[in-house]
Amino acid sequence: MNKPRIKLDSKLVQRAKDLAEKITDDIQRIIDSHSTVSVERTILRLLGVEGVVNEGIPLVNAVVEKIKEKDLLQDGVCRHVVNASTILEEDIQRTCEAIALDLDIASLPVVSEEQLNQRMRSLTQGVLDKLKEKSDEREELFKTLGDPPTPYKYLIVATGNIYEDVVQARAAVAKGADIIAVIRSTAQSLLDYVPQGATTEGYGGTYATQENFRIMRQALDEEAKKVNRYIRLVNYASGLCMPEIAALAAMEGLDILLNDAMYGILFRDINMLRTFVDQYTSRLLCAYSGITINTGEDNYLTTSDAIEKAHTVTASQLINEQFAVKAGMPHHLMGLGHAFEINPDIEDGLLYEIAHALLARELFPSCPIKYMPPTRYMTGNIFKGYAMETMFNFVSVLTGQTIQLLGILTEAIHTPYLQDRYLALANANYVFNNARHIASEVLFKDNGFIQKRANEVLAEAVNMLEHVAEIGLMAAIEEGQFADIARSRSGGKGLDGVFKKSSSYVNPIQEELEKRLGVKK
Amino acid sequence: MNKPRIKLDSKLVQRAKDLAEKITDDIQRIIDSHSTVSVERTILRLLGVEGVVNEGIPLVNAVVEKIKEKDLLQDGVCRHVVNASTILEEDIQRTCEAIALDLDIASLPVVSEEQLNQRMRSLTQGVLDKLKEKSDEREELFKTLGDPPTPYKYLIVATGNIYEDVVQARAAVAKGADIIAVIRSTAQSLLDYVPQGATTEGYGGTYATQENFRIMRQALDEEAKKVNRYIRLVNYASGLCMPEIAALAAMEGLDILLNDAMYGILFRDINMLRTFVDQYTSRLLCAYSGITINTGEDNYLTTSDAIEKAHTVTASQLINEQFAVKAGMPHHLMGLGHAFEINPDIEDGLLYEIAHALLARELFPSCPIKYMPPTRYMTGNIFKGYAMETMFNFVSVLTGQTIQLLGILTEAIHTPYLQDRYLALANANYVFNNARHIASEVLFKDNGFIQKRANEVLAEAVNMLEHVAEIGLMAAIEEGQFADIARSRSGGKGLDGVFKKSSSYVNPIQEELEKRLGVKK
Amino acid sequence: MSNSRLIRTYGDQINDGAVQLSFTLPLESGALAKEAAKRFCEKLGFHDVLICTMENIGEGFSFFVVYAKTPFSVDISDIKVITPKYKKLPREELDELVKTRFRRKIVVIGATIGTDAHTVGLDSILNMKGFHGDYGLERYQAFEVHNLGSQVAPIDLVKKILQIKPDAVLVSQVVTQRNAHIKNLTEFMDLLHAEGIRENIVVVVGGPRITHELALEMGYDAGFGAGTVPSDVANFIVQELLKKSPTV
Amino acid sequence: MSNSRLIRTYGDQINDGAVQLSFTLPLESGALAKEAAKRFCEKLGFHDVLICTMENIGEGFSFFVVYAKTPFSVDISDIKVITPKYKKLPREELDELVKTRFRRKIVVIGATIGTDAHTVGLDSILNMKGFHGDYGLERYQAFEVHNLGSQVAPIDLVKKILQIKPDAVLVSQVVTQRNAHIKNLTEFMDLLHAEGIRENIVVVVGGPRITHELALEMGYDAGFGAGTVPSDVANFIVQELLKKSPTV
Ligand code: B12
Ligand code: B12
Ligand SMILES: Cc1ncc(COP(=O)(O)O)c(C=O)c1O
Ligand SMILES: Cc1ncc(COP(=O)(O)O)c(C=O)c1O
Repeated sequence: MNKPRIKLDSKLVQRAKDLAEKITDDIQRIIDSHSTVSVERTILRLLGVEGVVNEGIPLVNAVVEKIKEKDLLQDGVCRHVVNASTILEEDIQRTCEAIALDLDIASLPVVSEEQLNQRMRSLTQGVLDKLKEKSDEREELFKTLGDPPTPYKYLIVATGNIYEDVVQARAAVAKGADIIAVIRSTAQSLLDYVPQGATTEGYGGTYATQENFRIMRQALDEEAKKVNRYIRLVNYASGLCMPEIAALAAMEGLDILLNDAMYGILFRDINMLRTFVDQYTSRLLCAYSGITINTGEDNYLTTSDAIEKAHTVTASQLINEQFAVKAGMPHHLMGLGHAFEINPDIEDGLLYEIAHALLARELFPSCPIKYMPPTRYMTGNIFKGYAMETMFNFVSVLTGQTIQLLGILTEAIHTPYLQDRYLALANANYVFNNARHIASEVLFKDNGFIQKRANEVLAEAVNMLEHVAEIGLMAAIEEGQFADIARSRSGGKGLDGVFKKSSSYVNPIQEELEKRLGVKK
Repeated sequence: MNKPRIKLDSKLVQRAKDLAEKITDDIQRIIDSHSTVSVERTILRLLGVEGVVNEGIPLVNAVVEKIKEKDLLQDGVCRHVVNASTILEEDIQRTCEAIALDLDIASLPVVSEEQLNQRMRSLTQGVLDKLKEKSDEREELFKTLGDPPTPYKYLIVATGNIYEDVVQARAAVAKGADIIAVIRSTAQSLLDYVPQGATTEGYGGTYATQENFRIMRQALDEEAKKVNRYIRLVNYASGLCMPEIAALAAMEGLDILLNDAMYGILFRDINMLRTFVDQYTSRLLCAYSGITINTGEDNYLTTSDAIEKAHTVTASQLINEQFAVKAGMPHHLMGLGHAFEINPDIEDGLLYEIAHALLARELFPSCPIKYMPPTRYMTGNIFKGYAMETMFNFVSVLTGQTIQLLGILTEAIHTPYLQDRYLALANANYVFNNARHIASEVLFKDNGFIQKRANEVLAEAVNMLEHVAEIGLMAAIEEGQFADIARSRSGGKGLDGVFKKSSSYVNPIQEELEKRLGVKK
Repeated sequence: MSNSRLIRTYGDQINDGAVQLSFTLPLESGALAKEAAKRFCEKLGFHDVLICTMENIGEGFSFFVVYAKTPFSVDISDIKVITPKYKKLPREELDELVKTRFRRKIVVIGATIGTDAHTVGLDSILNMKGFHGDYGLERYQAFEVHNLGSQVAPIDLVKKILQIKPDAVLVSQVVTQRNAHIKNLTEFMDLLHAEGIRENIVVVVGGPRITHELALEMGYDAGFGAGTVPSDVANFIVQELLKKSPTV
Repeated sequence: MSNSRLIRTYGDQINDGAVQLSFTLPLESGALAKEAAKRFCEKLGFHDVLICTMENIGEGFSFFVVYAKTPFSVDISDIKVITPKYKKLPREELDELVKTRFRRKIVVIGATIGTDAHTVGLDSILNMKGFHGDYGLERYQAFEVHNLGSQVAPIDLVKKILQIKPDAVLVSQVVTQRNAHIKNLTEFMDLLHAEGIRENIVVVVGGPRITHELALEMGYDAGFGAGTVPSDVANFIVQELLKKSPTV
């Protein structure tokens, strides 16, 4: 390949990165002094706490609630649970069960700080070893089976029934899918707990649960051996349980998580402080476990005009990148979002698409760009839609994208039928193979429309970031700078789950992750 | 646009043109010494001879048969008909009617050569004035309404019923068609006469008749005024009545004729001498009347492999070009044929398609390339087919083709339904508009696969032409050099309609055309 | 004597009855599956059934594309289409009408209810910008617009109505999986009745799968489907309010 | 007690009955046309009819894309598929079989009859190269192949048969418009009977629209459709000849 394919103004690039760094620095300071109920539940999950109490409430939720009720949450659950477990000489699971049954932890004796630390260290070691083991296992399989050529063909399944999802996923893999994403049930992201067990009912998707992760992982690994190529498994983290889902995904060997620093705020009306804090912990886990994150800039273009607001995508990618850097993520795990959402009836719309796609590619040369298909302008004319998908697939190989969410011809109609997915694969298989090496054949005119347009979007993004840096990211979101959606810092769901860490707050797993990833001292 | 888009080896280009010239020189000598029943009937048609005798046999056929029976055909019909008309003091029509009723022309007195010439000159003047008038009329409308952007969207209608064809054509124009072709009824090209009148039944197409031409021309002109863009009308000349159809098309103001120097030989098993002679007269008429010809190299790729035999397309285009030059055609009237027929399952097949399409474009920079859609690899999977059409349309704008035969998603199933044509237009409208200026944005790598491949095909074509030039075109066709189809020079249909001109042969119209077009002395 | 007007699907000749189908059967491709596909089409009444493709699509399923001919016609003479009724006045006229007849702005509340997070449809009716070059309700002098956005629980919307006392309520529903929209719409209507505030207000619902018929069935004043433009809704609301209380 | 095995079309749940349709109606787009489209689908027995798009396509016609659910199942337990019968032997074995049983080459004549000009299908059965990596009959030692090409009038083919005296005749028909193939195939079979030479030879027909069923109806020994490979035909001919005269 002839790289770079288009020339970006290097001063602008530098300025963009600097601004994004500054913007996220400001937020990171706030993140570091806060924790959330979800972060605390994550610790418990990593420590192996399982099961539900009455009415299907996960034990981890019950424990955090109890500690909160006792007004002890500001110290972090770890301190109190480990203390209780040491005193009671019970393992963490039993201790938690006891806490849920109203054990009065506040009245227990307190072990020495040294003893506590020692115990926490050993528990942390165990947790991180287990995660490492899981990701090594996956790496192993990955090496044996080999990586398919990019763009990877990413397909979604969404029947609501995990067992039915498996059938659909297997069929997709047989026909060429490289990545399977199980779409979550509608509004699961607004649940402040992670459901338990295998599930067979959902709305427009299947619940993300640890057991569902396991079932699908196993099915895909088996199928992968049959087709002799590694199959990646995706689920969604963004939402009220961002770090918990990341922990479960890490434990079950998932490969990719939808994980955006702002998606929940904008599209799910989750409180911004909550999301910022949660995304940090979730990304530390992803970074450590080799899970690729996928950000959600594509969503902006479903509410805002894809040409007019192209720069908001770029600005958000830059911010997501810097947040990820702060969580110790290497660039190859940052799957930044982008989408093919320009009105198909616009003259030269395709030239814009190419320019925008190349911008994403060149601005983040080591990131695996997640490229989303046309959705907004898909209509009930499935044929027209299929033609749009064809051009989308072509632009993807032409511009060298990495993760290709295959478009579905019935996007405007229903969640994909088996035959819809098959046709999506037939389209991508045809275009990708038939145009395999097009990217190394085609050059774009120096100072042509495409190159100019890419730089123009970058310049607009820099302008926007200047403003955001000046007023701060939170204020910018309040102004509705992203996706034309305004959210207030005191509004949204889940703010009551955020708390300021006390001076005796401890979270040994996070500290260890930060150390190993080299992000803190 | 940055021209040229790829560099062709200029020595090879020159050699290719020289060889084709030599090859056609040899054939032209033979052409010049022969005439055919169809050429003779053409003269009569131009002179205004109309109507049928019993059993629907056109009067022109009857007259030529009678003159042939009397062993006078070698002098050309003109001499005898004009002589008779002068002697009888009847107009040409009446004279022909008399001849058909067995007037003994051989026994009529012979007027002086000077008188004959004078009469023929005045008749010729009338004929050519009428043709000029018709083409001026069309030019006028063309100027008023304006030319749509290229690639022109070319759609076929083929109901068998000219009135139904009109409905279908109008619907197509309303949805964006720039060119309407009325496909001929199956095997009309094997009829040694042109049917008469408006027709309402046909097999997989509608008969080409003068009245059908008129009906469709009128309908399209009306529709053109509504949509405010000129609509071109196409029919088919190649076959046993090549020059006659050209004459009728010229009289009725058609814009384009399928007209290939070898198609009839290869695909219809028409005798080669017959076809060579006929194509010459037909092209003189097209050249004079401003009718664009469309050659049929695309057909080769329906029987031969499109990669392996790509050079046969190029070789044939070069030959067609030289034959057209000999008939006085300016390059802008030479619509050379090409097709998108590479197996869609081939890796990098699209790179080959682009290379081949660019080769056609660069080798004939002033010719309007007629680009045919995928047909051979179209299957009953209409969705896959629609994706292929999308790429076909894209390659066409990318490489700057001129006349785009829109692919039909049901190509492997039936002749197009109304909705199939609509979907074909929806596809082309989308792709052409959305990628309008892509050709001026994209460059192809110097010495890349595409450029190399184009030169490779050119080199193979030159090799092939060296061989053809050595053994002669007729021998080469006997060897099956084109389309993998071998035809012998003494075989095929219509040889009995070819004759060697006697020393007293006259064809004043042809002579005058040659003079005006500057092709002879 | 009959006035029936029979029409039939069209391929390339009037009344040829041509139809294209595609579907999946739980069978591996083969002669059996092909025959099963053919028989299925025959059960639908088709003749001249052409199985154009049969492809294995994994897990024992096959995909089919079929062209066939139907003998059935539809009599369109007895079709009575019901659509929301209103005259389409230009924006200025409507503003003027409201000014003279109401002497105040018409208050509207809009929300996407349930867990539905789709706002683009509702926004394109309410926002200044509008849809397809047709300005949204905010642009009219006639309206005071409260857009509550998405994911509004029916009960919360009722609370807002009690507080703001709008003339019209605009509800959007895009997600229809498992009939989530029916559930939400019924619940909301029940609550309105329970609070005794249904009668005083115009209540309309919109979304890509909403039909006027369905809306009426559920007790709404009108339903607006795909392609609705704001001026449709603006006119309907004003004229409906005038019908409800012609005395204002 | 029934052995019936009912299957139904599948969208994303077993037996959901999902089907996609597209068709054209001779009506301008609008509420009436939409309702007509819906009623048409209901006539076909569909429920949950979703008219996904309705588009004017000129001259007063509208194009529709529809998804709907069918209540119909097909019982596949009673489907008996008829296909040409033969064992598939490898080329070498077949050559060997012919050598030992016939002690000469099997003579075959192939032609596309009528005005049909499509040769690619027949060629891919007869030519060396074959089809989809399966060699054609010319490649077999077992066969002597006469390929007459296309546009052969039935009467001319019969003349050739009388002259060459083949063991098998292979007829191709691709164009089926206005049932041209039926006409040609019937005419050819009638001529064979008239000449009294039908019994001695194996006569097969092939083409993308040919089914074995149709071929049998018209008195042919077999019919080969889309996707036929030469080895199918080679095996059928040899084994059928052995059946006809098991004594050779
Ligand atoms: C954009 C989009 C999103 C965005 C929404 C952003 C936002 N803030 O709105 C995002 C990415 C967040 C999203 C998420 C999801 N989506 Co969504 N989404 C779409 C998409 C691509 C376009 C919708 C759109 O904006 N259309 C444009 C507007 C202008 O059209 P409209 O809504 O029809 O509105 C018009 C009319 O209907 C009417 N109208 C609408 N509302 C109202 C109200 C009133 C009062 C009136 C008078 C008129 C009116 O007027 C409008 C103008 O004409 C569609 C697919 C498609 N191409 O249609 C899927 C689609 C609607 N989504 C779908 C689904 C399932 C989801 C998810 C549930 C997926 C998941 N499992 O996570 C999530 C969760 C959302 C949730 N809980 O609701 C499905 C719905 C299937 C169904 N019928 O139930 C669709 C069809 C995609 C699919 N094939 O699966 N989605
Ligand atoms: C190539 C082609 C042509 C070429 C033919 C070149 C040639 N020398 O063969 C050209 C350009 C000349 C041509 C012309 C026409 N064609 Co054409 N053509 C096609 C095309 C694109 C591909 C056919 C093909 O080669 N298929 C590949 C071969 C390998 O497949 P096959 O024929 O099915 O053969 C396989 C089996 O059927 C079987 N088989 C076939 N024959 C036999 C025989 C025996 C004995 C056996 C055992 C098996 C067997 O084995 C083969 C291998 O599996 C099809 C569309 C399509 N994509 O299918 C249209 C198509 C067949 N053509 C069509 C038409 C209408 C025409 C014209 C009549 C159009 C016109 N009005 O001018 C003309 C005139 C031809 C005429 N008089 O017959 C229609 C036929 C519609 C119909 N069902 O009647 C089609 C479907 C296109 C369309 N949608 O309109 N055509
Ligand atoms: C980054 C990101 N996270 C999460 C989601 C899905 O979230 P939810 O489950 O809330 O619909 C999306 C949207 O598809 C996304 O882009
Ligand atoms: C150059 C040319 N002439 C004529 C035809 C059509 O000839 P016929 O009417 O014999 O099918 C074609 C094929 O489409 C062609 O390419």
